Order: sequence, then C-alpha cells, then structure tokens
Amino acid sequence: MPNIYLAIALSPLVGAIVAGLFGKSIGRTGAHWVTTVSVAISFVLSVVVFKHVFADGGYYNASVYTWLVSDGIKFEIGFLIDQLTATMMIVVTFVSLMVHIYTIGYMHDDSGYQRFFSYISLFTFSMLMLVMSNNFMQLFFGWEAVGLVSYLLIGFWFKKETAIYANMKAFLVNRVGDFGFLLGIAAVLMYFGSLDYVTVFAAAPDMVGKTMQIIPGSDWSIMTVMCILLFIGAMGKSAQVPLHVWLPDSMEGPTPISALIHAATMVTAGIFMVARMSPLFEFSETALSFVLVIGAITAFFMGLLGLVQNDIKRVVAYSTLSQLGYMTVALGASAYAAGIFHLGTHAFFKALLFLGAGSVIIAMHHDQDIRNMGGLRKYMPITWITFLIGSLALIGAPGFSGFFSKDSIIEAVHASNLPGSDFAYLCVLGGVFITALYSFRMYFLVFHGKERMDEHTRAHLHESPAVVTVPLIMLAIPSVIIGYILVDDMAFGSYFGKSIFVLPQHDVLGQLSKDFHGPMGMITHALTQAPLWLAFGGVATAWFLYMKRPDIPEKIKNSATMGYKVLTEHYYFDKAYSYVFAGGSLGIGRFFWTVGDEKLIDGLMVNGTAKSIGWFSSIIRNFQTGYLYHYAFVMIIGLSVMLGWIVFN
Amino acid sequence: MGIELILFYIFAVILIFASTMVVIVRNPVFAVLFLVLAFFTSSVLWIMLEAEFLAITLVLVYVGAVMVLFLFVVMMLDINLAPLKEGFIKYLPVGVLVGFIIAVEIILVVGPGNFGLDKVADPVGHAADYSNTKELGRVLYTKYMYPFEIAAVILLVAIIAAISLTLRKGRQTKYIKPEDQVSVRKEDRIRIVKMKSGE
Amino acid sequence: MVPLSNYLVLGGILFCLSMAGIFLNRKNIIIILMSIELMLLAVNMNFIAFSHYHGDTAGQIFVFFILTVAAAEAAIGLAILVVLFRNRNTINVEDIDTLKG
Amino acid sequence: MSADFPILSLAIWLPIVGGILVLTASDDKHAPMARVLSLIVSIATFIVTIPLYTQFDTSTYQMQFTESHSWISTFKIYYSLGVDGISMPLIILTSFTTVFIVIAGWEVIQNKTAQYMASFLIMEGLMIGVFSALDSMLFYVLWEAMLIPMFLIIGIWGGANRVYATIKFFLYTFLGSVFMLIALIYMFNQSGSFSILDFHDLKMSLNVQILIFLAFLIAFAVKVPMWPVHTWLPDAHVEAPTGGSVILAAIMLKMGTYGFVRFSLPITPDASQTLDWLMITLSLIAIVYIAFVALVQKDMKKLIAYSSISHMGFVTLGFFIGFTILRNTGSPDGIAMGIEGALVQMISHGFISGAMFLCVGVLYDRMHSRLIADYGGVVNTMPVFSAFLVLFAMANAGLPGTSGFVGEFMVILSAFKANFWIAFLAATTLIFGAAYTLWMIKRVVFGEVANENVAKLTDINRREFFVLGSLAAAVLLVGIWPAPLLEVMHSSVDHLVQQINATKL
Repeated sequence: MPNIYLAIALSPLVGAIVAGLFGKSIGRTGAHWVTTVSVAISFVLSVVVFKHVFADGGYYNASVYTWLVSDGIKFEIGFLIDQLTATMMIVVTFVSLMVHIYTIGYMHDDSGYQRFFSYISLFTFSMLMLVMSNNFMQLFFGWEAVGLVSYLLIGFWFKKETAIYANMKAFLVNRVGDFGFLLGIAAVLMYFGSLDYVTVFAAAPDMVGKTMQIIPGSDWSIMTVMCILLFIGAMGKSAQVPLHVWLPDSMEGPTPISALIHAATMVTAGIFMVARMSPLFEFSETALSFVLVIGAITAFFMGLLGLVQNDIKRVVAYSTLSQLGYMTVALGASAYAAGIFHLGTHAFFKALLFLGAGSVIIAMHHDQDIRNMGGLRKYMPITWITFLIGSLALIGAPGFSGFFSKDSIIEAVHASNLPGSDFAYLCVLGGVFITALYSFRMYFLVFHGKERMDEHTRAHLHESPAVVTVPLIMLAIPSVIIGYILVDDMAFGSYFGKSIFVLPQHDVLGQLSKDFHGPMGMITHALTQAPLWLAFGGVATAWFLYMKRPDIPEKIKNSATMGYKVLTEHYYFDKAYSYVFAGGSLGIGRFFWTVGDEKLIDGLMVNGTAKSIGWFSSIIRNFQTGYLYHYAFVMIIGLSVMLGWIVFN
Repeated sequence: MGIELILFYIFAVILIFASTMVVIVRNPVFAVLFLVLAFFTSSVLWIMLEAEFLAITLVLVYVGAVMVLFLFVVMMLDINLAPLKEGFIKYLPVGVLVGFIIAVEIILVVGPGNFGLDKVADPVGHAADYSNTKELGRVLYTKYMYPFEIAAVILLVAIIAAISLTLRKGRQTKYIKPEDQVSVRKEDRIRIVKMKSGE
Repeated sequence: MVPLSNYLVLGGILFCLSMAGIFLNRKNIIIILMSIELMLLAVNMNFIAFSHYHGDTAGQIFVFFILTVAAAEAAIGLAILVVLFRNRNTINVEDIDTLKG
Repeated sequence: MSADFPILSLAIWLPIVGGILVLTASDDKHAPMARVLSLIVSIATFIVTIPLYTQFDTSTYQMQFTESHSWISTFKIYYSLGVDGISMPLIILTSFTTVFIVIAGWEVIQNKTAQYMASFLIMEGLMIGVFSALDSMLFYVLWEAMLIPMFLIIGIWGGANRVYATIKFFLYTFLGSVFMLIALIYMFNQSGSFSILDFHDLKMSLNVQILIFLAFLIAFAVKVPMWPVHTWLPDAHVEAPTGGSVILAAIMLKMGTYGFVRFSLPITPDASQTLDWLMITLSLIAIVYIAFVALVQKDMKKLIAYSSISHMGFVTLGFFIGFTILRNTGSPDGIAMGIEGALVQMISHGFISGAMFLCVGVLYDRMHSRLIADYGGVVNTMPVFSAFLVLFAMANAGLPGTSGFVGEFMVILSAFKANFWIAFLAATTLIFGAAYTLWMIKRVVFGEVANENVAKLTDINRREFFVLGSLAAAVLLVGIWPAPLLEVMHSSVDHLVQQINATKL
C-alpha cells in the first residue's frame, strides 16, 4: 500500500514537471495527455485506497523520509491514511480530473496551455500532500504550496492588471492566515514536543486546563490559544470573515481554476484542517465558539453580497464564501462530519456551477456580466440543465446533495449548546433564504427572460464542446445523488470512524442520529421545517423580482442607496484594508526609510560624523600651510619643548 | 691644555665658522664651498676620534661626490638669487633666538655636567697595529650583513630614482612602428579633394 | 684629553646652526638641503664621539648607514630639485604650495 | 586523499594563487584566457572543498581537517586551520557561489576582466580562510584582507555613485573590526595564546565579558549588518557590480553571524546571557522595521539588500533566543533548534539572495536600470527568466519547499518557546516578506509590456540558465530535504549549547 500512496501523490507531480519543463517539446496535446493521465492514475488509485480503507478497514500512518532532525525532534514527511483522508483524496482527485478534462476545451486557444496544465497538476499534488499528511509541518507545506499554485493560477493571465493585483492580494491575505497557522504549529511543538498528529492528539486531553501567559498576568488556556491560532490559518485559506477578501477577486483567474481551487478543493483545506484537528478543538469550547461565530457571520453576510453582484463568476464566488461559512459553522458546532459532508457535496455542485458558468462565458465570448445574458436556455440545453441541477443542489432542494448536507448542518447548529450557537442558527437560517434568492436571481437572469446580449454574440451562441459538457454531466450526477447515498453514513453514521473525534457532550450529530430514519425520512421531515420553506421562498422571490417584475429591484436599489452602496462595496472591507494595511504599511515604510534610515542613521549618525570631522578639519587645515619652514618651525618648537622638559625635569 | 685639546678647539672653531657661513652667505656656490670646508674639518675631528675609515669616507664620498653634485646643480640652474634671500634679515632675530635657546638647552643636556671627563673617561688609545677599517669591516659583514645589503639596495633605488626623475622623455630615436606601417590604408595617406575646375 | 662633552656640544651647536639655517633661508631649497646635510653631520659627530668613548663600533656602523642614506637622499633631493626647476622655473619654496590645505 | 592532506590550505591558496595567475592576463586582449582560467580555478576549488563534506565526521564536535604551523612565534601566532559543522557548510557555500560569480561575469565584464576575476578568486581564498581560521590573528588578518578585493570590486566596476558607497562600506566595516582587534589582544594578554579554542576556555569576569562582547558586537553587527549600522549595505549593493552584490550578500554577511557563533557566544556566554535582550531587540527591529523599509524601495537592488538585512535578523535572533528559552522554561530544549535554524538560514540566504542579485544583474545587463518603475511585463519577453525570478522570490518569501522556509521555520519554532510575542513579531516576516517581494514581482514581472525597452528584452541565454538553474536546484534541494545539511551541524551545535550554558565566571 505505501507505494500506492506515494504514487497517488507523486503522479501529478511528475505530470506537472513534464508539462512544465518540457512543455515545448511535448506540445499541447502531449501536455494535456500527460497531466490528465497522471491525475487519472491518482484518481483510480485513490478509489483503490478508498475501498481499502472502507471495505477492508485499512489504516496507514508512517513516514516517507525524515525532513530534518533538530534538537531531538524529528520533522518528517509521511502519510496518514484514514477515512477522512480517503474521502478528501477522492474529492480532490475527482474534481481535479474533471477540471483537467474540462480545461482541454476551455483553454483550447490559450497560449499558456502547457503552463496551465502544469499548474493544475502541481496543485493536485500539493493538495494531496496536504490531505495525506501525517504531521503539522507537511500540512503547512501543502498549505503554502496550494497557496503558491493559487497565486500562479489567479495571475495566469498576467497581462491583466486586475489579475495580477488579485493574485498578490490572495497570496498576502493567505499569508496573514498562515502567520497564525505557523504560530499555532509552534505552539503545538512547544507544548506537545512533536508535530506528529497521532502523538499530539493522544496527548491533547492532558493539556486541558493548562494555561500560558501571553500578556503577563493573565492566564490563557493553551488549547484555546493553540486552536484559535490554527483556525486563523483556516480563516485565510477558507476565506472566512475578515480574511475573505481575496476570494471574490481571485475570480480573475481562468474559470477552471475558480472551480478547482476556489470552490472545490483549496478553500476547503481550512475545513479539512479543522476537522483533522478535531481532537484539539474539542477541548476548547472558546475556540469552538469562535469558529462557530466566524462561520455564521461569513455564511450570512457574504451571501448578502451575492445579491448585488453582476459578474456571473462573482455571484458563484460569494456563494462559495457563504457555503464555506456553513461548513465552518458545522465545525464550530462539533458537527465535523456534517462539515466534511457539506464540503464533499459542495465540491461537486460548486465545481459544476463554476464550470457551467465557464461554459456560459465561452458562449458569451468571455463576457461575464449577467445583465447582458438571458434566455440562454434554448441555446445551451446541457449547460442549462446541469446549471439548474447545481443551483438546486446549492439551495438545498430536497433530494439534491446540498439538501442533506446543509440540513444536517442547520440541525446540528440548532442542537448545539455552545455560546453563540443561537446567533449562528439565525444566520444559517437567513443564509438559506439568501442563497436561494441570489442563486435563482442568477439562474433566471442567465437562462430565462429576455435575450439582452448584442446581435453578434447571439448569432454565435451555441452549446459548448464535449470536453466541456462531459465534465458538467459527470459532476451533475454526484451533485444529485451523492447526498442521498452518503447522508446516512457520513453525517450520522460512523463513516469517519476514529479519524474525527467528538467529545460526548458536544456530539450534536449523535443526538440527531437518534431521530434520523434514512434519507427519505429526512426529506419528509424537512417539509415541516423552516429551512426548506425559506429556500422555496427565496426561489419564489427571485422569480417574482427578476422574471415577473424586474422594475422592483431597480426601485429597491434606488430607495435603499445606503444599504446598496454598503453591499456593492463589500462592506468596505477592501477599501479599509487597502487604506489601513496597504497604505499604512507603505506610510510606515516610507517614514522608517526617509526619517529613520536616511535622516537619523545616515544623515545624523553616519554623514553627521563625517560632517563634524569635516568641520573640525576645516579649522585645523589652516595649520597645514604647505610651507616647509612652517613645519620646520613647528618641529623646532617641539624639539625645544622636549629638550626643555628633559633639562628641567 | 694638551695638544689634543688645542687641536680640537682650532678645528671646532673652523667647523662652526664654516657652518655659519653656509647658512648666511648669499651665493649658493660659496655656501657649497663652505660646506666642503665643514666636512673637511669634521673629518679631521673624526680622525682624532680614531674613526679613520669614516673620516676618509666622508672626504671621498661627501666631498668627492655629493658636494660636487651640489655644486653641479647650483651652477647648472640659472637661479635668480635676489628673492631667495628675502626675509633673511626679518627673521634673523627670531632664528638666532630660537637657535640660541636650543643650543643652550642642548649644552645643558650634553654639557660637561653629564658627559665631562669625570663622567666618561677618555679611553686608552688603540695599539699601532689596530685597523679601524678592518674592525668595521668585520662587524659590517657579519653582524650587520642584512642592514648592509638593504643599504646597498637603497643606494640602487636612489640611483634609479634620480636617473628616472631627471631623464628627459624627449624623442631621441626615430623609429617606426612596423604594425602601423603594415596596417596602413589608402585613406590614411591620400586625401582626394574634389575641386571645381578653373579654381 | 678632550672630554666627550666637547664633541657633543660641538654637535649641538652644529645642529642649532643648521636649524637656524633652515629657518632663515626659508626660500632657497638648495641651502635647506645643505643645512640638512649639516644636521646629519652633527648627528654623525655625536655617534662617532660616543662610539669612541664607549669603545663600541656600533656607532660607527650607524654613521656608515647614515652616510649611505644621506647620499641617496641628496641624490634624489637634487634630482627632484632639477625636475622642479625645469617645470616651474623656480626653486622658491613659497611657490611650491600645491599641497596647502 | 589521505586524512593529513591539507585540504583547507589548498582551498585557501589555490584560488589566491590562481587569482594571481589570472592577473598575468591583465590586458583586456587576453580576457578570454582570463575567463577560462578563472573558471578552471574556481571549479577546481569547489572540487577541492567537496571532500570536506564527504569525509566529514559528524559524530564529533572537534575541529577536523586541522593544520597548524608556527607563523609569528614571538606572539605565538599560528597558521592553524580547521573546520567543524558550523563552518564547513559555509566554506562549501563560498566555493560554490564563486563558480557562479565567475560564470555570471563572463561576458558582462568587458573592462579589466582579468582583474575582476582575480579579485573574486583572491577573495574566495580569503573568505575560506576566515571560515577555517582557528587562530584569532589569522582570522583577523584574513578578515581585514577581505575588504581590499571587495573595495576594489565596488570601486572599479561599480555604478555611478561607487566612490561614496565604497568609502562608506570600508569605513563602516573597518571601524567595527578595530574593536575586535582590541578584544583579541586583551584576551591574548590574559591567556597567552591567540588560539580561538583557547579563548573558549578562558575564564573572565562578567564586566570583562561584557566589554569583550560589545567589542565583538560592533565588529560583527556591522558585517551582518544589524540595525542601526546597516545603512552601508543598501548603498554598497546598489553600486556594486552583480558579482560583488552576490558575494556580499551570499558570503560576506555570513562572516558577521559566523563571528557570533565562533566568538561571541562561546567566549562570552555570560555576557551574551546578560545582553541577550539587546540582541533580540535589534534582531526584531531588523526583521520588522527593515521589512517596512524594503516595502517602499524603488530600486530592486536596494529592496533585496533590505530584505537581506531582514533575513539576517533571523540568524541573530536564532543565535540569541536560547537564553530566553532557558530563562522561561528552565530547560535547554529548543536552543539547538534556534541555532541550527539560524545556521540553515545563513546557508539558504546565501543561495537565495545570491540568486536574487543574479536575477537583477540579468535584467540590469539588458536594460541598465535597477529601478522597478522602468520595468513591467518582463514575463512577456523573458518567460524562462521570470519563472526563475518568481521561484527565488517565493524562496525569499519563505515558501515551504524552498530553503528560505527551513531556517525561518526553525527559528520561529524556537522563538515561540522563548516568548509568544518574539515569535509573533518574527513571524510577521511571513506577511511582510511576501508583501515586498511579491509587490516587486508584480511590478517587474507581470502586467502588460511596460515600454519598448522591455519589449526588446531577450530571454536568458544558456550561461545564465545554467547559473540560475543550479542555484534553483540548490534552493529546492535544501528546502525539500535539509536533513543532510543539518546532520553535519548537530555535534557542533550541541557542543555550542553546552558552552553557552556553562558559566565562565
């Protein structure tokens, strides 16, 4: 088995290296074949591993090689394969494979074709290293590596000023998260003396109640500090408020990237990480509350922003933010399984939505403004159907995958007793309505109603080629059924086994599972519950506002200018950040440079010394007349004084 | 007063007189000649001190070579003497005063109080077969071998330096550069000038 | 019976005379060079006197070296003088003050 | 090769003699010969230093490959050489880097080629000498002698304002080392020996230790450079030719930090303990303050120079963090990690900053401008080069998988043990380092072609590809598998930890 794990991780790396370094010699076809095949190998092997883990109860935890040894502590690169890892591996490799295939069509005419394939394969490798890791350091490796690839991919079209701004922003905001994450890792190493998951998790219960003093005089629970620091990392990667600002901008990258990285896999790294660290988070209620509240805020308020976006990809991006909020809420409520479950279903339907949006964008000749679309249904039937499926899954229509995962989360939050859980419950309920509203606003504007595009575009409208539509269909199928199949096991069963640890007093899913009577039961139960009706309300509102009476949104916009402005400005996060942090840093930097370095150190100390010496010299230079006899005279005086001293002493 | 002392005073007076004249005469040629006199006199004094070799060397090297060199230079250069003596009278009092003070101080230090006969006895003269030159040579070529060689190098450097400093770098030989000749082109030699006819 | 102090005083007087010479003939390099020769002579006088009275040849060896160096110095000094005169047409010290601070 | 073979002497004298040989081709007509000869010499030196690693005995902290001959017997000064796990990697770094400097200056230096090459070769010998000297006077002589070729390199082949930069560089470094000389002479008077290893065992009172520590601090802080004596570095870097910048950043800065481990820590452990707050404060200022300054630089070389200062802050932090760990936790666990992290950071910074300066050199050779504003969209015309530049920039920003990460990671882990806030401030480099590097990358590499000069750029040739490619391989190798590098350090670092924990009062 170890060789298979190694093959899974390394196969995409080989593909990436071949396509990246020898892209010119193997050509475009060569590049997509080598990378797609390498990822396909990974996927197939992942399925094998999946079967091994779930059917044969396989478990693996060993190191591949020792990265370094210092101070008696071993830093290793290794794999931990359990239920959680196996699930993530399937999700990652499957979505990645679909994106590879889809890219063949989407990037067909791009000059950086080989480079693109190299990047996405590299991404797959990094992501696999991240999820398969058996220690914190390798996790951080993968964590930063996916950040790097995301940086490269967002800025893939490097001529676009907005794209290269967005990629820098993404990397830097992620770095803020990594900053916390790294400190968290340092805390783990300091208090547990190891970075190995199993060792650390085993020792976690002993750490409860121990405190450290960050500010002298006040005691902080070590577990809380550690978990919050680690979660800051997750906030960056999974784009939680207030570190979410990079995700909408990252839509400047090519659409396959938005699907692969910024919807399905990379952004879920944070969710995965918290789930993986459940043995730590469980021992700090404060940290869990923190996670819960942050997630709730993200879920609701980011969803609101989706309402005012006109760029098709940005709408989907904000919906991603909101859904990530849901997952985080689930983590905060100790419903890790539900969070991962939602992660899985979301990966499928969000990748579907993004790729569908990409398909629309291709048809619209790279016009992404939904105000210029409309009535595309009849031109692109496959895209239309799959997009509709994706939207239904997203809003949680009964039976669709999103329904099961999202409903479990909402129920779990409802059942949670942590501080802040009531607030979170309200947020996620409101989020359901908002999600339905913006999803179907987009859906109606794109596929129904008047055809608002210009004549030229309309004349060329047609369905996308098979390499685009096949992945859509392939993704649509799991988007519909996977929830139905897995909900029993994954959310309420013992699917994750020991890979996720929940304290009995936090086990909300355990409580819920008592009332769980199969997926059909869940659907019928939902009919009597608020979320479903909120979702339908959202759809109906969207239909009314954008199909029936398109003038009403205009009126709302005009009457509530303040609120509208706040939303279009994304709550002023971007402006505040660029003003306070970017501007502030530049200001401080300029101050340090001009005043500190140039004026004080160079001006006052260095050149000041030189100047004072120069001033002194300008006085004593008058003694250097250049006349020999003056020097002789001074010598004589000196001689006579010396002699006098000898004589009279 | 022994004969030695009388001889000493005679030559000392001549030496001081000659040195004074070196300093005060207007014409540098006379100054050089007085300096020669001073060297001769001191060489006598050195013989009295049983330093025969050095006394002879002083006459041979200094008077014979260095002073002649001075004389050459002085006579070779066409020097306007008038401005060079300016300020002599003006600074005379100060010069004499300072010189006098130092002289007094020196005498106080090295005078009879510290180095009189009662302090340092006159040594017994050497035997007749004693050779100062041999003695010097013996020490010079054994104990002071390295300094001696360094002195030789210094002299060599001085020779080269003096020659290279004064050598005029004029064109003294008329030679041609073969590489220039070989690589010469027509344009370098011929200039074709277009002129209107009839001009 | 000449006491050592006599030679030393003679050397001292010679030294002061040459010093005064440098001081008084402040413009004529040739005289200055000659005064320096005189100074060296004064020093040599002392060396030889001490050498004689202490019965140590080291003093004479020293004089030997001083003579060597003085000869070299005179040769180079005069060479510089000649070059100087050739280039500036003067040996007036006051005209040579390029190094003035 | 037998064990007694004087590898170190060979490594020192081969490039020096080679450099003098190269000088025989000093006429620019013979430049091709000078180039080939220098390349041969530098490669030969690199090969000579390889046995230092392969035959290194990792199990002992004792000096290895030692040689000792009496030099100036009156003062008991010996020509004694030897390496341990701390100095050995630096020697290999030196010989490795010099090869690339020679190649990088291949066609670029058209004026006085032989002298240029010879300066670097002679400097290489001197630097290897500094790292292997076991006699403090030998160390001092080589340390000062090194300034001469560097002075010439900046002064002759430098930019427009080179005279100011050279003199500033020279005065700064010279001023510092004078204090070191005083300290060395004092200790000679106390111990009767100039041997560094004898100094390690010399007992001194706390006040004396503090004075000696401060004398060393002045000498080494200038070289590192630490805030506030760092301002010579940006000027020197900006004016130096590419090779000069590389050697300056890659090796010369390491001399300062090497001095801290070889002299300050083991000789004056009690003073180090007393004054560790000063060192930590200065290091943190270097990390944070300088990062801010780097952010607003308009000149690429200045930016990298400032980032060097910031990264060297990690080295000094790693060296001196141990005392706080001991004070706060009561156990010496974690000290070694800080020191080893700092040592790795030294090596890695050698690769990365060298590579960054080479990259700027590549651009400068084509455009004759170092100003960020003159560039934009370089990736359009120089894709291969841009790939390298982005890689090195990421390494500079401390991305895991590159060597830049290893040292920073270990130092931060160690700093966390000492104090949360020290680690917090040190870790801000994750953000700032990325900010200034990537902002530069954004403005230089990405975007539309900014002007017609950029449009005319040609991508790197084979020679440049080889240089950057080799450094990239080194950066990645150390990042992905640093264990071999750390293995050689363990014994020496453990010994050092014992030394600094034992009081010498």
